[in-house]
Amino acid sequence: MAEYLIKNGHVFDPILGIKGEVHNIAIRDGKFVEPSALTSSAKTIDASGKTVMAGGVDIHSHVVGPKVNVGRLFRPEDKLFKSPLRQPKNARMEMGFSVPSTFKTGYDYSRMGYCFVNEAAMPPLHSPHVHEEIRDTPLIDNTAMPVLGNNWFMLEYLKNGEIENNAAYTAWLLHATKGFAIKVVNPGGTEAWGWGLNCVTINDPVPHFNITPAEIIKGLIETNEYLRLPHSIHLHGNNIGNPGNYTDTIDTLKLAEGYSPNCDFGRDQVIHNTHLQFHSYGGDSWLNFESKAKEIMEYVNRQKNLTFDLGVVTLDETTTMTADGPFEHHLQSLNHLKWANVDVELETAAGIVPYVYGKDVKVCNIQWAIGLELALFCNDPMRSHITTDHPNAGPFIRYPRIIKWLMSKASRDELLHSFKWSEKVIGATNIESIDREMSLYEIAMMTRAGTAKALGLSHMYGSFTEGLAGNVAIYDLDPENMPSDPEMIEKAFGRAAYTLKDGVIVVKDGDIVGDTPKSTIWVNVKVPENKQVARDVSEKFLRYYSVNKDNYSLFEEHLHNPKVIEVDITA
Amino acid sequence: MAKIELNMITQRSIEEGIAMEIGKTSPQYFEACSIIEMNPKDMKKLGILANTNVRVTSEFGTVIVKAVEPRQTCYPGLCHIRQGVWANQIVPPITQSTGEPQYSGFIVTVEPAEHEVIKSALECVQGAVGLWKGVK
Amino acid sequence: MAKVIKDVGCPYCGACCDDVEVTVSDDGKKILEVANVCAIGAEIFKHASREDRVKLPRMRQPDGTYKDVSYTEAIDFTAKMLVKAKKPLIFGFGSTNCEAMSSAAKVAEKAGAVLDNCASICHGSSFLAMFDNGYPSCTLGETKNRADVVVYWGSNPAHAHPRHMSRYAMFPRGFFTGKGVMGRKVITVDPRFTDTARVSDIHLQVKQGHDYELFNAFRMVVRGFEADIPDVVAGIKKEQILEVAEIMKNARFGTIFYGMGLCHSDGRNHNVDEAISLTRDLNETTKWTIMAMRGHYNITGPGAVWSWQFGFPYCLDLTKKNMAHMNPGETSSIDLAMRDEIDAFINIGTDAGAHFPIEAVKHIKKHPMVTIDPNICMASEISDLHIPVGIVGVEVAGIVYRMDNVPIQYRKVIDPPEGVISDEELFERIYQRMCELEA
Amino acid sequence: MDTVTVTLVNKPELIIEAYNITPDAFAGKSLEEIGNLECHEGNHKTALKEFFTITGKAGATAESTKIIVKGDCTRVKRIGQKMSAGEIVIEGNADMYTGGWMLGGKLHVTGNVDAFCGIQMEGGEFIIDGNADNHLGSSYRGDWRGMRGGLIRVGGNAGSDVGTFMIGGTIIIEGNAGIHIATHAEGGTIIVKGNAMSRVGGQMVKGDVYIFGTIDVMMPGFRYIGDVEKEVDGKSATFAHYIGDLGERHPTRKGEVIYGNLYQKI
Repeated sequence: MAEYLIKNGHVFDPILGIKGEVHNIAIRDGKFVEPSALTSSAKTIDASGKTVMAGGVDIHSHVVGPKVNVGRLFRPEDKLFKSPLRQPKNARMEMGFSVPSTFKTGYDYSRMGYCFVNEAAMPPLHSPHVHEEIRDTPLIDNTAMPVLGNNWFMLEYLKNGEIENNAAYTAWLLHATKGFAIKVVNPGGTEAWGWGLNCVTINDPVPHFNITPAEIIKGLIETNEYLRLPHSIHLHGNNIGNPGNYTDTIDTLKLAEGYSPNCDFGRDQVIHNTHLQFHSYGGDSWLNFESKAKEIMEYVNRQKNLTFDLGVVTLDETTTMTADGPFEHHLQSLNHLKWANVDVELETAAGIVPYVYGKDVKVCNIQWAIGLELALFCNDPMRSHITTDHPNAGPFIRYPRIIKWLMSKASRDELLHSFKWSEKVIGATNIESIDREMSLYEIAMMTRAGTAKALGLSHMYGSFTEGLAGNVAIYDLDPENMPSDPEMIEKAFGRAAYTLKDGVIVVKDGDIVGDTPKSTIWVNVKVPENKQVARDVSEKFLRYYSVNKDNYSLFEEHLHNPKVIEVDITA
Repeated sequence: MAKIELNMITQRSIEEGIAMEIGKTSPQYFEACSIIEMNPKDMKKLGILANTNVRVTSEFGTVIVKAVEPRQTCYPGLCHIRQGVWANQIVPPITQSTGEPQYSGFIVTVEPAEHEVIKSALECVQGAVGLWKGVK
Repeated sequence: MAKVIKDVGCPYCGACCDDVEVTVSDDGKKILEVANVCAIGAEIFKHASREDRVKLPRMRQPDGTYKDVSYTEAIDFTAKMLVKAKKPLIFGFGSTNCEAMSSAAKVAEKAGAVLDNCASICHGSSFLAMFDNGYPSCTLGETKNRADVVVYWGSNPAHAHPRHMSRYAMFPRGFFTGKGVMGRKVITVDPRFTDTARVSDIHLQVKQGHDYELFNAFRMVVRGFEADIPDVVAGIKKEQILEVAEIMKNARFGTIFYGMGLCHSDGRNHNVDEAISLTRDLNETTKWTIMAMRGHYNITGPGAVWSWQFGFPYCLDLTKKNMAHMNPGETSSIDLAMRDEIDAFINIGTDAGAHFPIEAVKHIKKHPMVTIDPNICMASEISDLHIPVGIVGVEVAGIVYRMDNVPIQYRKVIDPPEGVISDEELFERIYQRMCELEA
Repeated sequence: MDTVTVTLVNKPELIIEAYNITPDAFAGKSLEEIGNLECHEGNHKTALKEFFTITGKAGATAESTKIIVKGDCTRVKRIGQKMSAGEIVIEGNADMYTGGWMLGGKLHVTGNVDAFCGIQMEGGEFIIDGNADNHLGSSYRGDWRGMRGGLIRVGGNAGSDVGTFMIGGTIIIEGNAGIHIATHAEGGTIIVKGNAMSRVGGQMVKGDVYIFGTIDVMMPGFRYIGDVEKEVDGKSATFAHYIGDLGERHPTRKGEVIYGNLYQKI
């Protein structure tokens, strides 16, 4: 395996506290080492005048699995005249815009300097599908989070306050699906959707199950910390996307008060609130819709046990998809476009609706502003992560554009003042008055160091610390001579000068030039033997599932290049 | 000779499914699929009794099959040949630009053909492409 | 000692029963008994142990007879055919695993071929309708656990999906449906009084080809325009339409299972499209879902695999090699055949010889043709080359997708006949051979 | 206006995809450059000159370029695709996607065209003297934004799926049309001078359909509201006016519900 010395680059590593100083980075056997550990056969990459960061780590993106695939399948028009032509060195063609093919997903992330993506929602029943798609997504390592916030086992255990049983079940499920963390989507509300209903606040009882979303969230935090999982619960709360929902969001975040993380993986949070933009809305209708990013961040800044990602609206035509079934149904009643829905027995649901975030639509412009405001109001970029909730608020290929907006007030203002209803947008948001421009160091926090830490994966990714995976992104940006044109920032982050994955050059000058195996990371928790849970699992499969228990757990042959994180809570 | 126009559908049946898995050259497949199911009233119009061979002709082809009383009732005017080799001798390859042939809902004429022989599956298919060499 | 293998998936229909128990002989080579399986599924398992299986590829000779050849020769012939052709068509995939679909896609992309699956002549209409109107659906367990009303529209599970009614939709007792069939209303809409209609509570004998109008009438009633509908729509009396509409509106959870009756008749996709619209309408006030009764056990598979690889479920025109194009009606197998747009044909995991209209078969036969199938079928008997492969679900394991898109992991229960390889391996070797030829 | 004449002299074995036969692609190019424009026969990537002889002269811009297509183009797809200006005259038949995604200019086919012609057209004038096959002026699969503007006029008959998802523009068919006219339409006008079969205006939200002849089966979702006098394509006549599809959703404007209109000549 080739050894590399990346020389003279301006290195940004928030974990090591390197803020753009010139450093040399060395890779041997696919991992970072001290430059002195290189042999004479090491090749040199000249990074002088360039920005060098660890490979990007995406904390929340819908890239593989059943609902993503329905999004691909039912939108042929998302491909028509919109797919790039295959590049000469690509192994496979690249199709789609808002919901790209697996190959395009891998290539695009790699071109942006990313090496890891956490799949945001895996319906457990569909885990073999998720792992098949992971196999076909090149160049990026993956984890996938099984959705648990509406699972019948969980609802019953938590209703009875049986945290240990719920934990034993969760450990079984992580093992069965080769999953990574506990994903919660519209807790209780998605189960209610089984009857066409919803839980709008955290105190709405779940039909039949006699439990509230608040109790589910607290119970899952307790379960998560009992299991000492690398990541915290990953929460998409109730009442997403509706005017005035920010109070529900604050109510939800307050549930974390009094809890602290219990694990060996270095995270500080007990809730990661995903795509916070969709949860930071004021007003009581679309007519007086306004930003409450400031209010939300006033709360979040005070709490140390919360992290969040942005979910920035990028003003594109895209495809929304979420396990929040009732929300997607609501959305199709607003825009009347095609609507797919997949309720998954005993577990979850999903809805998919195309959505056009119009550049001249006031509400969409306000949404755009809210996403950026959350980042700009946040005191600690380690806890604030760049996402588009791909593809919900926009495709992930817009991350470089978001970075541009965050780093350049001029670029924000230019867009803001080009809106048809710019005065109204300014009136309903704070964006115009914010002068903050984020630094490359802060961008590194928001795209790799902070995300890796929040995921509990900082022992693998997000820094140049010795022993971590040799994932590197080199961007054509000179921190000492930053371009006056903000477009150059977007361009540099969109087409990395180099991407190295596990020490292999996979991107050069923005083009795919190489290939290397990718990994699937999952968490195996050893828990005390629990006969009751074993019995419950057998019985539910016998009576309620439509597949047999022994066909539900992923067969070993369908797990590809696994890397397991072992947690033992019996010790 | 009597001749009637009927609306034809060609669909799956469990007999066809079983026979297909036994083999398309099997007697079971022949039995299951070389038949037309039609309402007894239409048989009467045609002047035939059940289990008589008939010639079924569409705009795109013609086939000899045996007329039988339907296991699953067709209303008068509707008839059914189980999906497979014999049905496909007459199914219109017209897709309305969807890719799907008109497997259901096409006009056929049915006429008695008591003395004509029903071709085997192989003869139907190989015969159509010039490979049929007669019974081995 | 014979051994019993449990939790085996059945390689017949889209219901993908995964509770089959297969008893195999001591040496693991013969199937002795099969339990928990329908009459059709039983035949498939029985078939595998038959003595007259084809064990070597067979090449057509100038005199019209077949001669056994080696796999190497067969692979060479197929690879050369693909390299030479300007627009080869690879069609089928109803009866193989996703692994094979994936490796065939790699071959098709390299060859600049058209890649199509049996949906093209089956539930392709459903895809077209999904493109236009979406697909509010659910997994089968949802129907089992929640549904108090079930509609079989233009589908006939008694014949096509023999265990569908008992496992998922009509009879089973689920979490909220403890009374089983006693708590469910079952409505069948079909121009024939089918065996499914026979066991249903209500049968609407729709006039063949007029489902679209009947759906429209139901939508009228759901939206409160019952006064505007004619006295008879599509052969169904207004009173009966009102009665059934009332049942649908009052359902707590309903599922429409539709089949070829919609997909194969006039209007094709539009019939399904209007069914989806009705489902959407009903969701304004209660919960309804809709599901295509997919035919083969893994015909949902290629739609899934190729969607994640290319973004399209079927009818993929990969001839540009740098991007995929799809437009059924143009890039669909029957249309390509009838328009003489293709110059080579691979039939895999299906039987185009028996299931294409014979006119289309005649057009295809103007060019080289290869059939890949475990068994002798009509396609194999008119091809230039027949390559036998292992039977997926019996001799080859792999992932398949049930009609509700749920992946089911199929097991292997016995070994294939000696020397016989899998579809996946075959396509991998064709790919390798193409690389050699092009180098 | 300068004129280029392309004549099909070598028939393809399969079909040709000639997406570059447009005033936009020809404008400002020499005959040699035009001959080297890419086209496809299956996976065989080649140039127009392999099949066509090319004479005349292209204008400096699309507006000033006229193309005359000669020879039997029954198997030549995508002529005039995405054209924005100028003129094409096809002397004879043309295959699928003729005038597809057309933005402007004039396209005249003296013979017949196959399916998917004029799909998702946005502007310009597309005249077909003969017949058009299915999906005339329709939408591409899955796109809810069908034909938006421009005019399509067919001298003969049209197949099924005329104007699916249409949102603007006009389609006039002098002869008969197949099933499914204006399905899912949310605007635009379709005029059929001959007969229609069934499913006229199914799932229609907005727009106008005129049928001069018979309709085999009327959709249950249409309500007769009276007779009206209308001038259609230059001629006045009395029509029975129906609104619908009542089974479909409908927008409101100033408190009033907007329906699709179906006019049948009395």
